[in-house]
Amino acid sequence: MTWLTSFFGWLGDFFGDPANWSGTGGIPARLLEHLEFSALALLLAAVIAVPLGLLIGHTGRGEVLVVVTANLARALPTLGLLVMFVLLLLGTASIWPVIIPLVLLSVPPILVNTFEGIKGVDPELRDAAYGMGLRGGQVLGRVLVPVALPLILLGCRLSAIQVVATTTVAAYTGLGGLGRYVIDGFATKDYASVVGGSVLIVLFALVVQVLFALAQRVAVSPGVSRRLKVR
Amino acid sequence: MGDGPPSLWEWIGRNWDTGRVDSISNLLTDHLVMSFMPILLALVVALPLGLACARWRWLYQPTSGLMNVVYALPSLPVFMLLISVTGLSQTTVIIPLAFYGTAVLIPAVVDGLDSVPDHVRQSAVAMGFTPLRRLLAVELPIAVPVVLAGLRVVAVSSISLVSVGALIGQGGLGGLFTRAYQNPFMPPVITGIVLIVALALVADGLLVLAQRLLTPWVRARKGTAS
Amino acid sequence: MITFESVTKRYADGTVAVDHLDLEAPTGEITVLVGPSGCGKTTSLRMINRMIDASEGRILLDGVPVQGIDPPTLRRGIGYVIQQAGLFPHRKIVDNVATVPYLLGWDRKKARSRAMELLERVGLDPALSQRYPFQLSGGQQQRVGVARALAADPPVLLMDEPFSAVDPIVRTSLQDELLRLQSELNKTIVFVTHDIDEAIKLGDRVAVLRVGGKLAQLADPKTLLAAPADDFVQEFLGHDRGIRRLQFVSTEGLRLRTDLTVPEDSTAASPEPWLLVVTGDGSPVGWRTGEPGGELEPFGTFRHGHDSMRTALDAALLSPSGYAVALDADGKVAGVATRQALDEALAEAADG
Amino acid sequence: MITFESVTKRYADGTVAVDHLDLEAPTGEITVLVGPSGCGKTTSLRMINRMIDASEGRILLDGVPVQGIDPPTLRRGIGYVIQQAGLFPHRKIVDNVATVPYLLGWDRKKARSRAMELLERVGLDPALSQRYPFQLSGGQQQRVGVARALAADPPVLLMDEPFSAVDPIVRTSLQDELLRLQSELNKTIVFVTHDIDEAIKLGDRVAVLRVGGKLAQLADPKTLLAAPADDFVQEFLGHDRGIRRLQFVSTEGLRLRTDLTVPEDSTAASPEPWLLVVTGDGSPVGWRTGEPGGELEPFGTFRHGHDSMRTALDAALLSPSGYAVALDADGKVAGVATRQALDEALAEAADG
Amino acid sequence: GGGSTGGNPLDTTSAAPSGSASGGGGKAIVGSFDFDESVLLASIYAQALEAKGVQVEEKPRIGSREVVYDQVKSGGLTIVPEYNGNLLAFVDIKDTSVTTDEVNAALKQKLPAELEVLDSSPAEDKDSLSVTKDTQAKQSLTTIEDLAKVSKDMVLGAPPEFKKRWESRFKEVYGLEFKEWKPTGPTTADALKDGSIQVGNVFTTDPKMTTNDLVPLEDTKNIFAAQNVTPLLHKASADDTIKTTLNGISAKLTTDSLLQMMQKISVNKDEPATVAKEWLTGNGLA
Ligand SMILES: Nc1ncnc2c1ncn2[C@@H]1O[C@H](COP(=O)(O)OP(=O)(O)OP(=O)(O)O)[C@@H](O)[C@H]1O
Ligand SMILES: Nc1ncnc2c1ncn2[C@@H]1O[C@H](COP(=O)(O)OP(=O)(O)OP(=O)(O)O)[C@@H](O)[C@H]1O
Ligand SMILES: [Mg+2]
Ligand SMILES: [Mg+2]
Repeated sequence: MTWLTSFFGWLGDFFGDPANWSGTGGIPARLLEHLEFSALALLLAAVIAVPLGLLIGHTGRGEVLVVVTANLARALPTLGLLVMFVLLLLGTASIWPVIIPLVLLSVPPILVNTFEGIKGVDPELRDAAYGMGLRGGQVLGRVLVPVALPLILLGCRLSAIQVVATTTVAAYTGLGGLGRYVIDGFATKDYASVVGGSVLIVLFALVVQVLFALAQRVAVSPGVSRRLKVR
Repeated sequence: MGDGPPSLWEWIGRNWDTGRVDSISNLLTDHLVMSFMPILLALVVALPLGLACARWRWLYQPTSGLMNVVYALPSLPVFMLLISVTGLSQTTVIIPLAFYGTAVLIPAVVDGLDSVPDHVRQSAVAMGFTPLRRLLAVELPIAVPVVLAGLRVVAVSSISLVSVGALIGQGGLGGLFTRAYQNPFMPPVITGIVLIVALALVADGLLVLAQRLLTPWVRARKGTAS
Repeated sequence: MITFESVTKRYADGTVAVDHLDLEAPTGEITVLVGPSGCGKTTSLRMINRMIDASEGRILLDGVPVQGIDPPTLRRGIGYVIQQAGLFPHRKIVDNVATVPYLLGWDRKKARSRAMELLERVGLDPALSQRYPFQLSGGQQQRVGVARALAADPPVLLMDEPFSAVDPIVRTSLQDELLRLQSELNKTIVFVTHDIDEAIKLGDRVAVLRVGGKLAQLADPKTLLAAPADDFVQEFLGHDRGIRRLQFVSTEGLRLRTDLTVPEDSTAASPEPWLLVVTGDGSPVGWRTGEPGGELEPFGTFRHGHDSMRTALDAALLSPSGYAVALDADGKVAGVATRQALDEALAEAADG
Repeated sequence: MITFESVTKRYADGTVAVDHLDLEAPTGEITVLVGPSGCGKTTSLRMINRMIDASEGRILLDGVPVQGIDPPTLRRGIGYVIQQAGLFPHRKIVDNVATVPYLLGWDRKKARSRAMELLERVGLDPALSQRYPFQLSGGQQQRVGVARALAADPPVLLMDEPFSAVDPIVRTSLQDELLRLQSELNKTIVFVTHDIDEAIKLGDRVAVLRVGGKLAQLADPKTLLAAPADDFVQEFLGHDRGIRRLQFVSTEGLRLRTDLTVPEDSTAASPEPWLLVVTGDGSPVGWRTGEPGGELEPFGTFRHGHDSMRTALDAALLSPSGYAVALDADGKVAGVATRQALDEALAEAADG
Repeated sequence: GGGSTGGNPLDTTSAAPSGSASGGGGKAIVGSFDFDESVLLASIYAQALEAKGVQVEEKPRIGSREVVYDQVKSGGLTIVPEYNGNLLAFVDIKDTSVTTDEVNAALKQKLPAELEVLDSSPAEDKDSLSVTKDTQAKQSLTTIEDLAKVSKDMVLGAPPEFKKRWESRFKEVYGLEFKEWKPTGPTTADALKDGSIQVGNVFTTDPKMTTNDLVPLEDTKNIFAAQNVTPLLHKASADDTIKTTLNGISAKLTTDSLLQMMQKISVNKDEPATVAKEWLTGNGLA
């Protein structure tokens, strides 16, 4: 297990270096950047995909679109898309060439899960809602969304996982965030930085997972998650 | 050689098969190897683990929890961390992808076995199947559609994820992306994306085909049932 | 009163689900739509609250065409109960029941207290109100479904096979509960089922539909059993039609003999072939022949005036005497219906 | 012969599913286990082929304790049919049926031809043999399930609610088919159901279990209806027990009057209150009173000697005359059973 | 970081060499790094050797130095076009040699026995700090030293890792402090042109130097080490034909000609092999 001791050695080097804890290249700043980019991309993706998914799931129109995007999305190589957008929008000198593909990649999981969630709601339930005199919007908002929420959140979680990972890769094209440690460390043969950065990103991803699990607990009605014990 | 950059087709024509390792055809081969190996490994690992989880239920909860964690790990950092163990080799890309694949396949195997209706399992027992024979002749064949559905996900994402390996010099067709980024030029990017997507779709198509051949009882469902 | 005036429903794919249906569901009565699968029962029902719009013809609610009413508004005034109850899984029972009151803008407290009142009315423990639907059994969920439909006190109730997903014993109790409720509330109920027994048990009027959405017969249950309009209806009614008819014949007029009972300790002989041995407080013990001694024979009972002739006949067939034991409301022997008395009553019933 | 000797099953969680059960299922007969949900029917059945092992007591198969037999070997010699048929979705019908023969190492051709033979025997079109299970209706699947259980010609057949998932009409035909098959094959059948009517229809002997896995009564169906052992059994038997008993009473001995029929064109008056109008070729048309003219009244029929007294009684109750029309095997009027004749027959039945 | 604990997998030979030592049989295997210029140089070597009748196999774009170096060392590769400064930094990160001679002297000393470098060519591909001609005129800048006065108001664009490598050195040696370090990578030259950065780290052979009107500021304090194109050999598998041929190439290769060739590759997207062939023919080497 010699690599294990070296591993902790690298970690010690990275986290023990005070230079890594301050300034624009410091861990707090990088962490914040990573969070910023990821959150921005995820938010944009959610703003696009959730309403679209709700609409498609509720009206049943445009299903084919969803299915096709879902299939294609998984096949699209992240790095290729990043490079393509950076080249296409060359010179704009902003974060958008990177944010756009991030958003593009994270739309499909949210879209598909939202759509599937809404579509998958028991038709009887939909029926009962209409039968009681709820209007279309009320049916969607008061019944379908709460019931489909676990899937919608799952979609967001999958997207978040993807965004965190892709933000890391995007450092290759100059984006900030924790990926910097990894990419720069690799380029400058500073493996301590690579290891430290990687561990940070992994932790970040896990925290995101946990946060979504918590969000799920808080947001989803116990009647839907069936969390309460059946007495 | 004319002036100005070559068109997409010209570029592809010149680089398709130069007989050197950086030719597109070579990258394609590398890409295939690096995406196929994880799929195979994932299958080999997930099948017994999935069977074990289905057999000993208490295993499933912790296993799937762990797999959830594995699935959430961003690929690049994992590649990087693995370099210290496996060096800058294809193995470094293959191992994490195999883990992702396993993370997807274990639940697929368990779900697949769960998809065997209890009454079918019971009647197999009642007819005098021994446990092993029941697994092989009844449960696994019935689990095939669900397992294959998982395998499709694994294949497609494996194929597209390999390209990230380009950042450590092992990305198969992903190499086209880094090359095009260093020397800004669209055709390699387009070629790379299209080939990867095409590869994914072909793999997907083959698996669908395999499913049809392996499970005629599922295919016929959509046909005339009268 | 709900009125179908030559209503036709043609679906987009050309299926004619309902074909020129004329029907009236009188106010305060239960009208049951019954028929084989696919005969258009659900379609007919859902045209009333405009979940489906009729292709031709008109449906009137107390003389007002429903076509002219904004669907959500219309629906809030019509209770709707469906098979799996269709409860909102994300809401507690009390909020499920209060759904329509909330929609109507009642204040929360009032809506909830109304909901609690209704839960009790449909026979549910108020403690269940804080649960979520998945924590209830199928039968309990179905009761909640009924309570929810009643929440805003709508005059009309539409019920689409509400009890078909629960087991036979629970179903029976739900049916009884519905009849009890209806006796208190007098709603105009349209009830869909494919179970003819349920239709006969619940319906004030039963409409038998045939596939293609045509009305085969509309009658009260007794008439239906007595005079099926055609072979289709007859076959649909199934076996034992004669015996089942007796269910609608009261035992009130059944002539009882009160001279055939003897106390347990009596050893007197009698010219009567059969005597009913009765305890001191009037409970039946068994039949003995005119000659005292020997084993007591089994007997069958019915509640005089309350049970139907079907029960009386069954009671008679349970004992070798062929006589049925009539009990009063307290379970004491009120008399004995002899074979002759039964025959007379049956003959009368067949005539009427 | 299958013998339960004081068999008890206690599950790991402490539930006692079967409690000191003593039972014999005689060779060549259908023994039905019936009882409410959870009373241990399935558990009892599965202990026979060792899908579940008994906690205490012994189960003997023709005197040999099953505990001593290797389960797969034991099971290959016992047919097993369950509710959802349990067909293998990935195998064609013919291969489904041939499963046990394959397991026993028969050669493929022989196994298949045996399968084809059985499919025909259970009333299925051989063309279906090349389909997959999902391409069959529920009733057809159930037949395949029976064929599969019979494939290796096992002397014993265990059936766990085999017909409870199909609709009532198909269920009836499956029951009839089973009775027909059994009359040819004479298997030792243990049949589980929670439907008392099915138990009474199919069982040579019926074992009623109560929750907790205790035997409440073991008797032939007629005895069961006539003399339920206790209140539990009586309640479980349900209503109409007296009427249902008549199902076991033949109409063979029923006295018929042949002097009450008149041709369609007859206008003769008669002192008889009711006369049956009959066509030239002997089909009944309706009742008229002794006085000619007026509407013909409806009538009910039964097949003399074939149908039970229950049917005859129902037929009588369908007409105002109170007389039942007896038909012969060709559907021609064989005579008329008057109320008196019926009363006599019923009294006799109650005595016997 | 100190990098004191454990071996650095990016810097040592901890990674198992994947090439087989197949150098025998007189076949020369020419490898290159995974960027165009290296591929071009390798192609020049390969084609020249072929013209001399040497049997050659090309393995372009093998990867980064860590991989390539190992392969040469193990004999999996015979030749790779190196840059002497970077090679030295790789072999010994602490060496501070700067000029071509210093670097080559240090290399000769520090390379392991299996390896040898041939003559360095005058052609250099060096890091630089460049500005547009406009900026140069306005701020009257010619050397990096001049930059120190104005750097606090300037944005520096460079590959992302540049900051990590140079920030403190710049401050130490030239007293440079920039307003911002912008990660620009291959788009640095364009960013200079469109003004989103004022100073850029552009390679001296980047064709955009000319197309975008850029000028490198003079590195008066020799902070950027010499980066002469220098063939690195696996000693045992290289014969005299190979050595003389490669030395012949190095003699003729200049920064200018490299710049022109790279121009064709970067702008026209010509294939490195074609460009190499043209140059060889033009110089009578093939
Ligand atoms: N949306 C639709 N489009 C086309 N045909 C339909 C649609 N809904 C119902 N049908 C058809 O209309 C006919 C009547 O359907 P309906 O649901 O009213 O029958 P039902 O009597 O309620 O049957 P069940 O007892 O099975 O519930 C059926 O033939 C059905 O297939
Ligand atoms: N594996 C088990 N572990 C614990 N208890 C069990 C198990 N299987 C069955 N039981 C319990 O044993 C009792 C008898 O079950 P069994 O399945 O034999 O009933 P059943 O008569 O077949 O009922 P049903 O009519 O619902 O099929 C029930 O109380 C049931 O809950
Ligand atoms: Mg319906
Ligand atoms: Mg059972």
